[in-house]
Amino acid sequence: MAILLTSQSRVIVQGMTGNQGRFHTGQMVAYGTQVVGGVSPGKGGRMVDGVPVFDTVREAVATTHADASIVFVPAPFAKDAAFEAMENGIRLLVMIPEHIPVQDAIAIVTRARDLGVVVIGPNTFGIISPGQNTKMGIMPNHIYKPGPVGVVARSGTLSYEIAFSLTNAGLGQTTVVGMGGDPVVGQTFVSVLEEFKRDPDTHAIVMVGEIGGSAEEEAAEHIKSLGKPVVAYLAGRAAPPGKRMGHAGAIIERGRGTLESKEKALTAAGAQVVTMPWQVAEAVSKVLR
Amino acid sequence: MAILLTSQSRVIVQGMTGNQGRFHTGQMVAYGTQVVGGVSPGKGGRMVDGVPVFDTVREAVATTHADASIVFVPAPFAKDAAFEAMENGIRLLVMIPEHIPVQDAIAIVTRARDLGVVVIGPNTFGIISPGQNTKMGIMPNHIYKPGPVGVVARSGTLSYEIAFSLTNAGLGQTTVVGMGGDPVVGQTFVSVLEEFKRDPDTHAIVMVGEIGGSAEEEAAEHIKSLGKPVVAYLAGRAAPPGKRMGHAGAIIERGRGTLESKEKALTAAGAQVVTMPWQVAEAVSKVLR
Amino acid sequence: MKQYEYLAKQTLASYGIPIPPGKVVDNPDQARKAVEEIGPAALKAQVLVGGRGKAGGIRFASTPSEAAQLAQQMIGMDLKGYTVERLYAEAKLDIDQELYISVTTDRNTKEPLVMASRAGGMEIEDVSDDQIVRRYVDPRVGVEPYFGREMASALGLDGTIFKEFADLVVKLYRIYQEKDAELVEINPLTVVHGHLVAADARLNIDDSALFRHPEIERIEEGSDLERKVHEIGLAYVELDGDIAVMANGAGMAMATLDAIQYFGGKPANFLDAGGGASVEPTAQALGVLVSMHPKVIFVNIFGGITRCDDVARAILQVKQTVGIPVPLVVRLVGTNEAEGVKLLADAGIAAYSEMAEAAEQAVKLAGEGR
Amino acid sequence: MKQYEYLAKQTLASYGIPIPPGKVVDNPDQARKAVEEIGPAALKAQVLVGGRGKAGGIRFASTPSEAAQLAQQMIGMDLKGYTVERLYAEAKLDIDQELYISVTTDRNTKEPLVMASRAGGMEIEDVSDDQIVRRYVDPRVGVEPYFGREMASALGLDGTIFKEFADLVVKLYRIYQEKDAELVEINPLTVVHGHLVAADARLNIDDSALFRHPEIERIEEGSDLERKVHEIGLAYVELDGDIAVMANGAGMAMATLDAIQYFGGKPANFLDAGGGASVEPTAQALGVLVSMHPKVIFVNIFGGITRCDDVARAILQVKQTVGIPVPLVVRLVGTNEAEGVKLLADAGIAAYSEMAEAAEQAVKLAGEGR
Repeated sequence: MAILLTSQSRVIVQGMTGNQGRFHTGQMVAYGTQVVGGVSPGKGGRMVDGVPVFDTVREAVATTHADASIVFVPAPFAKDAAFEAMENGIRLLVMIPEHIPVQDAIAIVTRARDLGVVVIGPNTFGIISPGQNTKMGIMPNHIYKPGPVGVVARSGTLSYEIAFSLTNAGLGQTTVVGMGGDPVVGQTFVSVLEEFKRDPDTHAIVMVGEIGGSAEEEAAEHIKSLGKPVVAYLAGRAAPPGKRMGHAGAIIERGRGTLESKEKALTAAGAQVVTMPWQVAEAVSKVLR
Repeated sequence: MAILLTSQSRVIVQGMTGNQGRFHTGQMVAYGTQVVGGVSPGKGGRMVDGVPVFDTVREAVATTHADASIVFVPAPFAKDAAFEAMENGIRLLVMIPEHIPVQDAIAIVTRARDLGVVVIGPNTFGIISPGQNTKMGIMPNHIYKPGPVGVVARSGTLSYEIAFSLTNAGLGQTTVVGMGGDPVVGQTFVSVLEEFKRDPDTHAIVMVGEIGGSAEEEAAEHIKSLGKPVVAYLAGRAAPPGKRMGHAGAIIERGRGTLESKEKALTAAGAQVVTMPWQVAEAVSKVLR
Repeated sequence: MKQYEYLAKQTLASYGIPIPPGKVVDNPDQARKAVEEIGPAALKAQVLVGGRGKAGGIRFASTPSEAAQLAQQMIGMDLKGYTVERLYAEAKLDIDQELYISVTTDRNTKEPLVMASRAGGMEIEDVSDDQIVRRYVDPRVGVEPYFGREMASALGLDGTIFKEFADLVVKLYRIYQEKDAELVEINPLTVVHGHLVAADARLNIDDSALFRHPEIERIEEGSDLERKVHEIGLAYVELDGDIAVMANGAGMAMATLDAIQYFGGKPANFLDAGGGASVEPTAQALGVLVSMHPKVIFVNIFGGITRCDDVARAILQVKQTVGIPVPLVVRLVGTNEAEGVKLLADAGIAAYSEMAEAAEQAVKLAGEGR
Repeated sequence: MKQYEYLAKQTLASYGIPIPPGKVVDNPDQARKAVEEIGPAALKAQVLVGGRGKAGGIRFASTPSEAAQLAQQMIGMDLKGYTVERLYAEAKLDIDQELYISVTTDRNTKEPLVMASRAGGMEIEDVSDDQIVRRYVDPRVGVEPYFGREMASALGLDGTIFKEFADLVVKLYRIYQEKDAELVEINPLTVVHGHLVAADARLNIDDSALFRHPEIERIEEGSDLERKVHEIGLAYVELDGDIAVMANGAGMAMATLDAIQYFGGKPANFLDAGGGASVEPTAQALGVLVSMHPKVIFVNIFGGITRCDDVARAILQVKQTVGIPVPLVVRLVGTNEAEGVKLLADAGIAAYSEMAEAAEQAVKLAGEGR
């Protein structure tokens, strides 16, 4: 099995006729994703890679019964696209664009909570469920393989690094989720861990965290009752204090958000925290034995 | 029994130290209403008629465990007062002020739907449950008495006229609800009829409607399955077409909203529609026999 | 509160909605100059009624002198009971297509409603349902651009007009919301040389929200008498009968008209003296009724917040100052009823307690007075 | 993007929040005139760092000549690594009380957070939790006046200050929302002669939202080098080591620094070349690294959207144009890895596939170069 995204998911691509949208539609189709339609206002009626294009999500959903959407439109239009998807019945929404204003992200995430929509991102590489041959995102296809490990990460390339090292070590993945690198995103470590907890095929979980925020500290509370082993790598050990977080973060965090704080909380909760990304695979091998 | 407002309801008065608020607090207390507190920013700590005054609803609710509020503040501040009440746990909200902007009323009513708050008004005389010795409103105390008739009205004085005629005919009331005279109000005939349907002590229902809108037509749909007799009086038989509704109403109503349309719908649904207000009591006597 | 077309259009323009070039004129010379400047133009009477065109309120001027001539005829003319005080001279449009769009509040769903149609140019009440696209706005969400695209798509628009229409929906909703509009309507919304132009516009502002819109021009509507009563703060509508009516509460006032008609009489007006009016405004309202020279004055009060003794005092005050030269029928029950009835009785005025009897008596007296 | 204090205060003032009289000055003569006009004043260095006061960035001038003298000293001085270019001369306040208030976004709850305290005047990080009132804003509701009253009440304010504070909360939230602020903070929020005055202000704008704020002045922060890389559109922070680093993705860049430190090296910078940068910006970024004269350059790429051949081409371009006069360690895997590795091999550059090995080698070479 997998979490959130399965082979049953019927996916549309908002902004499919742009460069990025077109390229990644091809990549997703190649991976096996059920891409049932695309949306590009004013370009309805065309076909891209055998996929029909619609002017609106409304028409796309009416015709294709899509329940998931991946958004590639430029950041200033992303809020509009997200609301269009959510108000028309999309229940899994992957927001690729970076540089979406925080106020827009707050509006999207708040509405998603009210409607029960799962938002991945913004500023994410997406989500991939290797055992289900499906992905919604911009991650390279070849670095994943099916297996028992659930991966949840805050940042993209670092998660590729780690997923690929898992794959090379023979440790496949149920689902890899990129929460997104923006200050306000749809998921938390907690929400994704809860999903992995319910998935019978996920036997170990890898958390790829980093300094700043207190998402890792909050996750620690849940790890205690998870019933599945967790391996965590935290980036930012060498980052100079204050350079990244700034004052706005600091007045909220008040001492949390440091690598030490996160490592302490996770270790106390029973997670195994490794120091370097290349140590993840071995640690996972051990906890799976 | 009664609907919405019972002797258990713990009531606060927002705007209690104003002229209107102070006068009607006295009237409510005299009628038996459990007025547990008042709210007037900057006047917390005082007592009015033996009732403690608080600066905020938050403090009032924390101290008194109030679950209902009646709002007397001037219209420009009514939205603020309504949100203050709703966000702090008030679940029955009576909005007395008239001239509240429609956009504010939409915001109040929308939020109330989300939070499960029952809003009576705006621009209402309120709600009274004679058998429970409690009222939230500005209606005269002496014209009601306990009995088997539920009354729901759009306008105030006309409902007094009819309630008093019922009382004089020996027909008491479970609850009398004033929905309010504004374009956008919290209740509909449908929502109030549903409440009366569930109340075992309400044996007949009086609807006091008027021309404009299509609330009466929509109520007709529900009357069919109500299982209780309905007597309706509709005001506006002599009103010249167009004078009251105006264009904004007409483009939505498109032929509905006229007295003929309402009378036809209600009669077809099995309600008895009387022509003059003084015919209501006799008609109710008949359906109760 | 309705806005004149030219003011409505200024608002549209301030939100970036294209309007035709135009000028407000209030005399023939200005009309001449306007046409010199903008070319052949429609001269449109600025009155607050629909259906101006059919009533002769819109005329076309090809030349400046024709404009002056037409303006001479139009300014001061009566249009459906309104005197034309100024015209809006607007460049003649080369119209390819006429659409319709409006935003208003649906009191049943308690939500904003956007209506659009490809059948523009006529009153939307006369357009059949299947030609109208209606979309409700979730107030939690408002109108994002996709909403406009969905409407454009539902209307079957495409190309430039698709985009312009989608954009216009967003702007129109902003006007509805930011200006507290009861109604904002563009009809017709025209296609001119491949682009949308608002050829006519209606903008009605929510009276209750005017306090937060100092920027919006105040427009007084109605007859002199209506304006006078509105200034007191009361709801008033002129009718064509001979029994002047005052009641407290809108529903009560309507029921009073109904009762008069029920007994065969004709009401002269609708006057809602409000839920809690005190002596002075009640007396002023009654003074207005006296000034109408009706056959009978019928005061129908069920005292709730309104106190019967206050009403009695208002009646006595008018009687003693301006006098009440026609038969007066008073029905007075409710709060402080005994005091009110006694005050009137001391002045020789009998008060009824039953509305039916009082209404019947008022009609009877009006019949005698005819 | 941070705003200078005087710009932040202009924004506060435009929302009706009281600020002290003040003038921006950038030379001693202007400072003299400012004090002539507004009287005894604080001269405050306009730099984008906290804790100016302790660092000598705020001085008091009682007379115009003293102001000129102080300005002479202050303008051009170094304050925590920033050169002072202008001062804000602000009327000296007769302060009775110092409060604190801010609005920011809590990334954990994904909601706006309003924080207030009666312990104003020091950094809020140093105020104990029990002295801070925190209230989250439901984005569905926003901040209505009652929210401000509840905070004022929780702070134990009363009288005029209660009302002014409640009102200020509403205004501050409007700034947060309408200006897309990451942070808007008044510290201290002072009580002067019984009224609230914003004595200092911070306003940080969300960079991602700048596109919709043409009205907000653009402030460039950081060293020349940092500004240069930011202009290319990449994230860059200067550090104090000797191994220049480029990686793709923020997490990857952080992990790369961690790896260098792990093997005993010291990174010279943080440079996120982005998730999908093409040849040109990558080459520009690499050019910046060369210009830093590090001991070693370490390029760590896991190709996802970023194509390894593009990275190789960028490296070759820099090598051929400006030249790379220091040891270069490249780790290159992922999309189009084979092509990229071959391009580099053809130019005599070996590429690693393991991050650990590459990082170790970079540290080793830096050690040799020391």
